[in-house]
Amino acid sequence: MSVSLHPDPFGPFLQVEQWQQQLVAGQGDSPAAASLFIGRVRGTGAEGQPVDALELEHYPGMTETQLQRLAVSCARRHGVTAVMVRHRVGLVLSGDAIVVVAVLADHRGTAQRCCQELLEALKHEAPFWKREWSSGVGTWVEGNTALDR
Amino acid sequence: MSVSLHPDPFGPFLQVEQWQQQLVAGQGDSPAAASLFIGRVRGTGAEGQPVDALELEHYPGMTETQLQRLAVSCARRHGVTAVMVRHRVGLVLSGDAIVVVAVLADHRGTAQRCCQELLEALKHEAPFWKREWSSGVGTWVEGNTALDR
Amino acid sequence: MVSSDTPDLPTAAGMAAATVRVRLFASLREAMGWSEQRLTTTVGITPAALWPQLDPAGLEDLPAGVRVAINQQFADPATPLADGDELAFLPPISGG
Amino acid sequence: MVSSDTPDLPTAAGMAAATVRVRLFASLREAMGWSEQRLTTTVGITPAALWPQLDPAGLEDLPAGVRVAINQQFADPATPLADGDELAFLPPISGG
Repeated sequence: MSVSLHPDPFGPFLQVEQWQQQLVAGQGDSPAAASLFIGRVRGTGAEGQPVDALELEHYPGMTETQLQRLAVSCARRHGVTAVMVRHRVGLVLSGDAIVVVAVLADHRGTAQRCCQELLEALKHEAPFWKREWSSGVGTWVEGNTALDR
Repeated sequence: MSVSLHPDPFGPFLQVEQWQQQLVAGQGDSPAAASLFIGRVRGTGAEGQPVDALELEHYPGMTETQLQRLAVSCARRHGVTAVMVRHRVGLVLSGDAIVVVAVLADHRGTAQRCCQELLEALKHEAPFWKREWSSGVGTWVEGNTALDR
Repeated sequence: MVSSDTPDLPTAAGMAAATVRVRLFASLREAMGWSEQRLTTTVGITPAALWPQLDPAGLEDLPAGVRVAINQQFADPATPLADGDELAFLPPISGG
Repeated sequence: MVSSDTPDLPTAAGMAAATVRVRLFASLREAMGWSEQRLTTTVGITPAALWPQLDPAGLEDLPAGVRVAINQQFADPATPLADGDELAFLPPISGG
């Protein structure tokens, strides 16, 4: 389980690659399946307005603990080998990666299901609050977009 | 749609990153969701025996066309922005990446579903044949593992 | 047996004072105009019962979608508070 | 009207010769001992009807799980073949 919050921009692929290399160095074996999700800040808001940046508030302490708890619980439920979560906090520019979830497992189905479920869990159960900044005006985003929005 | 076969080892993250950078350079906008799958050669075979390498035979011409067709059809069905497939051919060592599927879309649900569906489609509808090499003995793998195997 | 040497301990539920750290986040923090305060209240009071004392509008109920965390864990708004607890009111989450 | 100047054209279905390129892959290639041959057969013959002529065991039916591709596209084994077609017999796929 590797969970961290990032006040500065990060390269999502680099994060996953380094994490995986550390795991392989420690365990000596690459699991057969890796399922990844990368979420980026949309350039347009819910009303179609251009969004310059998102501001991401969190609850220091609780957010990290809660992410860790969600990751451990999802990993156990699906029997996967390892889970990684990276999440930005603070000001995140449009186009930047805001969240990365990566799951390694012996089988593709378990990796994919765990990755999807953990993403939904953290969107609804980890304390983060988004404010959209558009033309100098900040608006709190209440609740998450549905899966298909 | 970006589909290619690789007789030599490749870095899956580098492939996805370069592809995404080219897309953003062309379109100027990063889609909000990226769903990725990376499959690697297992170190153990179906009977638990250690596997040194997989040999991947394909049907030159048909395999590429069929992958392209599957990617286009899946992308249209789910309304995603872009799809990438990388697949090894020839001798692939244990632990090496054998397949990468990446999908960019505006919404996480469509990206995830398209990525999963395309992976299943290419496992069943693209002409590849695996031979497991174990202690100098090669055995053709008949059919694919189930999702949970 | 109740000892008369310990006057600070409650002899009946809800009588002793409890100091609670109350925290607000995001839209709730901005609507209320503060992010954190120390509050002396009664041991055993629940977040739901405490809310009307904090809300400037004096509403009885927690606003829809607001969740409660006690000591940085999600908790039922009907959980009794203890001295030293950290209580947070969390507006609807929007992460990821 | 049938012209007597064109003796190579069929006067009835299935009479003309067709040259077909037949390809085998993976386990099927190894079981049969060859990977490719040019075969002169009758226009309109189907892959299913051609198979017993290729199979050293002389089995009537395609082995279970074997699929057919004509001109590098999956096809029904009952599809009539044309002159110049590339026909492939594909053992069960195991990619990804």
